[in-house]
Amino acid sequence: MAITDISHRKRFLAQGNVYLPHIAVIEKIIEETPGVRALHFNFKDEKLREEFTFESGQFGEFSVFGVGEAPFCISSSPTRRDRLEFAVQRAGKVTNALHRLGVGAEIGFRGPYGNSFPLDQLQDKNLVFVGGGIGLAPLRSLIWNVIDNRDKYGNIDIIYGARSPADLCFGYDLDTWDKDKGVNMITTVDRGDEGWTGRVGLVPHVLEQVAPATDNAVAIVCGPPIMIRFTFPVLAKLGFTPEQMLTTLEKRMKCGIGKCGRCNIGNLYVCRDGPVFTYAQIRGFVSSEY
Amino acid sequence: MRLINNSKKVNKRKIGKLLSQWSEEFTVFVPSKENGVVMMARWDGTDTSFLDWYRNTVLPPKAHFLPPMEEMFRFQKDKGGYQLEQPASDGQKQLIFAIHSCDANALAILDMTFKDAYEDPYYLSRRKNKLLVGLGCTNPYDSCFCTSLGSDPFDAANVDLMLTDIGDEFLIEGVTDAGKQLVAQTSGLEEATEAEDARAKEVKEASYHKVTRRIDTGDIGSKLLSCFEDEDYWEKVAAKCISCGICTLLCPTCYCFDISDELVKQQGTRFRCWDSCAFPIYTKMPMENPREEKWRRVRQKVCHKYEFYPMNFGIIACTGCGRCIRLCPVNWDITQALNSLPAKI
Amino acid sequence: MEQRLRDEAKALLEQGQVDYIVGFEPGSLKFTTTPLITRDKNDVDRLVINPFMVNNLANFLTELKGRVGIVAKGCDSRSIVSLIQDNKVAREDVVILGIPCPGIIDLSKVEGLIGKDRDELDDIIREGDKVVITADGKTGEFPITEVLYDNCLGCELPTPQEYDILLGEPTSPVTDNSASQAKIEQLKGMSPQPRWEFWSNELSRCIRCYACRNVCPACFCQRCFVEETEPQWLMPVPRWQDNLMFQVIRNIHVAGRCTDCGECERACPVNIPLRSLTKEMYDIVSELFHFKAGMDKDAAPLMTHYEQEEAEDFIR
Amino acid sequence: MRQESEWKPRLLGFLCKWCSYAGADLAGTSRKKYPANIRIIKVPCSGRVDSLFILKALRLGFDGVLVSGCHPGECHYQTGNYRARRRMAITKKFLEYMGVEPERIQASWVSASEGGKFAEVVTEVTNELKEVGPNRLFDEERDIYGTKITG
Repeated sequence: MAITDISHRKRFLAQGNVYLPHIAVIEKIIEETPGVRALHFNFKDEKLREEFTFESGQFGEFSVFGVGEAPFCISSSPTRRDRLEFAVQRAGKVTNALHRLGVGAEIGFRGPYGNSFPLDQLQDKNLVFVGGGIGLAPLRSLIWNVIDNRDKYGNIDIIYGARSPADLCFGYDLDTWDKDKGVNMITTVDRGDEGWTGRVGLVPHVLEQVAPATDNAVAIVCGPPIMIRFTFPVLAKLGFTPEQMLTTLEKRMKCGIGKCGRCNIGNLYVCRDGPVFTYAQIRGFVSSEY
Repeated sequence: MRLINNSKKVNKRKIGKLLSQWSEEFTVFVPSKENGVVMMARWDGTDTSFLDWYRNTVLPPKAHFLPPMEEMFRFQKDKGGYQLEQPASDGQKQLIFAIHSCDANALAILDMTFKDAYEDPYYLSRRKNKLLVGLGCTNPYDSCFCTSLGSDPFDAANVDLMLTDIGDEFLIEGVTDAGKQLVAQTSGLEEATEAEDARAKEVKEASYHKVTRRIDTGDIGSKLLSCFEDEDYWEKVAAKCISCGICTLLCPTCYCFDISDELVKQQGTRFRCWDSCAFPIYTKMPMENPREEKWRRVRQKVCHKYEFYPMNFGIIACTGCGRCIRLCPVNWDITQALNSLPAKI
Repeated sequence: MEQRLRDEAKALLEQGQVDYIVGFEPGSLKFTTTPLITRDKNDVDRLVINPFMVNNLANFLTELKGRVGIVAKGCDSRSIVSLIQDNKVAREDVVILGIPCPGIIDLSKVEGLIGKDRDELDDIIREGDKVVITADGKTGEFPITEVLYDNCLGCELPTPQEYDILLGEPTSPVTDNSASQAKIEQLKGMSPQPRWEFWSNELSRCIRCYACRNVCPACFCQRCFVEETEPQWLMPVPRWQDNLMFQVIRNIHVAGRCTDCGECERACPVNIPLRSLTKEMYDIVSELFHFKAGMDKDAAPLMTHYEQEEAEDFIR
Repeated sequence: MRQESEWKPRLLGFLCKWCSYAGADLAGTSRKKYPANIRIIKVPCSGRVDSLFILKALRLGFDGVLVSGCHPGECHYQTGNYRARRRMAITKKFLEYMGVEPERIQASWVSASEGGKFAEVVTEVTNELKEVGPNRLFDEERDIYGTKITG
């Protein structure tokens, strides 16, 4: 059987029913950009609050009761368990409802689902993070994870872009990373404004200019589909092999556990076998299915 | 073909009695017509006229395990926040009478998905309490092609007992332990004679040859892989598809579902219902849709059944029941699509 | 007629007058046809004309890019005209290969008549006003009105009014209006409550496959209201209440576009008598506004137009 | 048991903001008496009212729906009310055919100065709805796949 065995991931099932969400409470809301907000949440159940664990790259199915469920990755790092965070871009029914919620509101959470970034394989490697827009959310979990274990990893390059300065998410993190001597932080926008003194240019172009070394390196890409599609060829041109390119994908998902059918790329289900893939795994389908 | 010997028999006129007997232990479902639509429905306790007209159902028996819609749980908000309430599982024993091999095999295929890693409690609890009484198919439709999928009209691999129509009598053979046990505790069955066993063999042989539609499944997966990117081919194949959900919703092996919430007067329900990869919104995301074009959706349907499912579970997710062909409003025919795959090196 | 159709279709493709030919070819099952949509002149030899060509091919016009040569029965041609009225199709982009239609055979009626399924029949041959059906070596002869679709029995325009090439002589319809209207009249004879019961019961079988919508040339919305999520008008789950809302609104939305081609009812896998809805709407529109869909390509679409004085007695 | 006379129908009104909505306002400010059981949604024109709104209102349990716009010839957008008229006509007839009591679907022309007429319309409609009784159209459970199939 080609698909990954994920039976060991069966943790934290509510009453044995995988579709039953845990109740969680919104503890803090940060308006990141006009369309994106970060929500800090934690479980109502004391025991779960203590025991809950996850890995960078995993996601959950978040419910707004009466509206529906949607998948979002956990954007905080497992190394900082004082809080759980996820980020939501206003786009459809559930995301709009999440944007209407206030602190104290109850939501549902199922998860964590999916695989995670392969930390063991990233050890001692030089890491090149390439992110766009809200695509920084899953990378952010890994970036903090790596920074909190800084001596285990090589150089860290972060290339992050958004449409405009106002669309840059996690500005507070960008500042911190920028000041961190162990991190090479490059921020870019598609279009600048009066106050913008940084780089202007699309993420793939900037990546090409920055041209990070490929030796002992792994590139981790996340952003809107169109950015991902244009980033892979640039990485290839720079000399990254398909095995050296990681991405985390977003699809329409309903169940989150490989049953409802809609998130497949070839025989792989993004919810079940992903969301983290190497380019080698999906390249056969990437041009036509993603 | 799996043949079982030492069978019992029952006269067709006594089927009513047999079903009544079984009704004491089980809720019995038999082929019935709801305004002309054939489906397995609760037996009314008397009518056995389906023996005269039954060929196969329109609504596949998967509907008994993965219903067109079901309540997953209810939720209500009170002072303490949201309270969730799961539907009580009925635990009642049920028996589906006269299921054909294609549909029983389809359940075994569905099992793989619903048992995989995370178990699906709704499907599996329904699966546990149902006994499948197979009826060998002696009159397959011209759209049937089960023999191309390693099966045949009398395949007993996934039923609990198997019935064979030998004219005035049905031969009854227990297949699983539960099936054998039921045969043993059923009164009024007679021993079948050797001649009748021989007759059954003839019926099976004849039925096998009545299935004439064929596909070559030999290296179908690699063929599909090699022409996955052949846009011209898929566009041509998909041209007449109207993107309705008939072939998928009524497919006994299709399991895709949608989950949605409803809130009426503070009482909330989370539903799940059948969904189809033929619908554009099935994969639609706010910014883009990976399967906006019709040919991509048709390709997904074909490849999922014949390429991806075998990659994941080692079995083709199609049992050749032919529903997708005979119910299609435009006669889109999966066997034609598979048989006309361009040869690639 | 068939040969002439093939010749004309081939010529249209060869001369580059059209990019596509849309017609019927033999289906993969007995007594069926299937749409043939092709750019290849070698395919047109498969085109057929027979009493089993059920589909309303106008449905494909809104998705094909380029000029299309399309085979059209009377009702199909009206659907094409309706699409022209709605600016969904430009008249100069279609070449209508009109077929004077003698009526299409409803296989479910044949099955009912013979007591056998379609694939168990040996032959169905139409001979003028009769149909000769062979099964198990036995032959039976029946009046054609017993096997034609209900909508064919009420056909007002068997020969296309709008065409570029007419294949054969104009034909007059074989009609049996009372048979065509029988189900509807029966419903109208009931009082409101049993009628509502009837429809809620029928629509409880709906599985929401949307075949009725997707075979319908008049249903051309880019995004159907059932797919709207903000607000969500109805649930995607096949509950009768939501099914009924879907069907009622679909009918209201295609009012003045529906040509009573009967495809929705034929396509329905769970036998919901949808034509008893669409035809009633057709009659309501005809009675209130003297409007029949797809009769005049220069006429304004029903719902974009009005007369100063019309149906107002219900307004306070 | 509740007395039939105690039951008050729930009416949903879609009122054009240029005329009927102002008319309703006027009815209020001039203290015209009319039943308080109407809930009002202001629409930019009676032509905005899709049949979907009407059906959705019935689905949500309203006993009747009233669409009210400007008198013919007085539409702020010239033709909106004429289009509404066509749509209301077929909606009403078609729903009647389905088995919905015609009293549940109501339309009126009420101008901004016709506060009195608005009060009259609501009173009449309410009385008719009282005759027809509560909307039970969507109440019944009829899920064949749930009961007949899964038991």
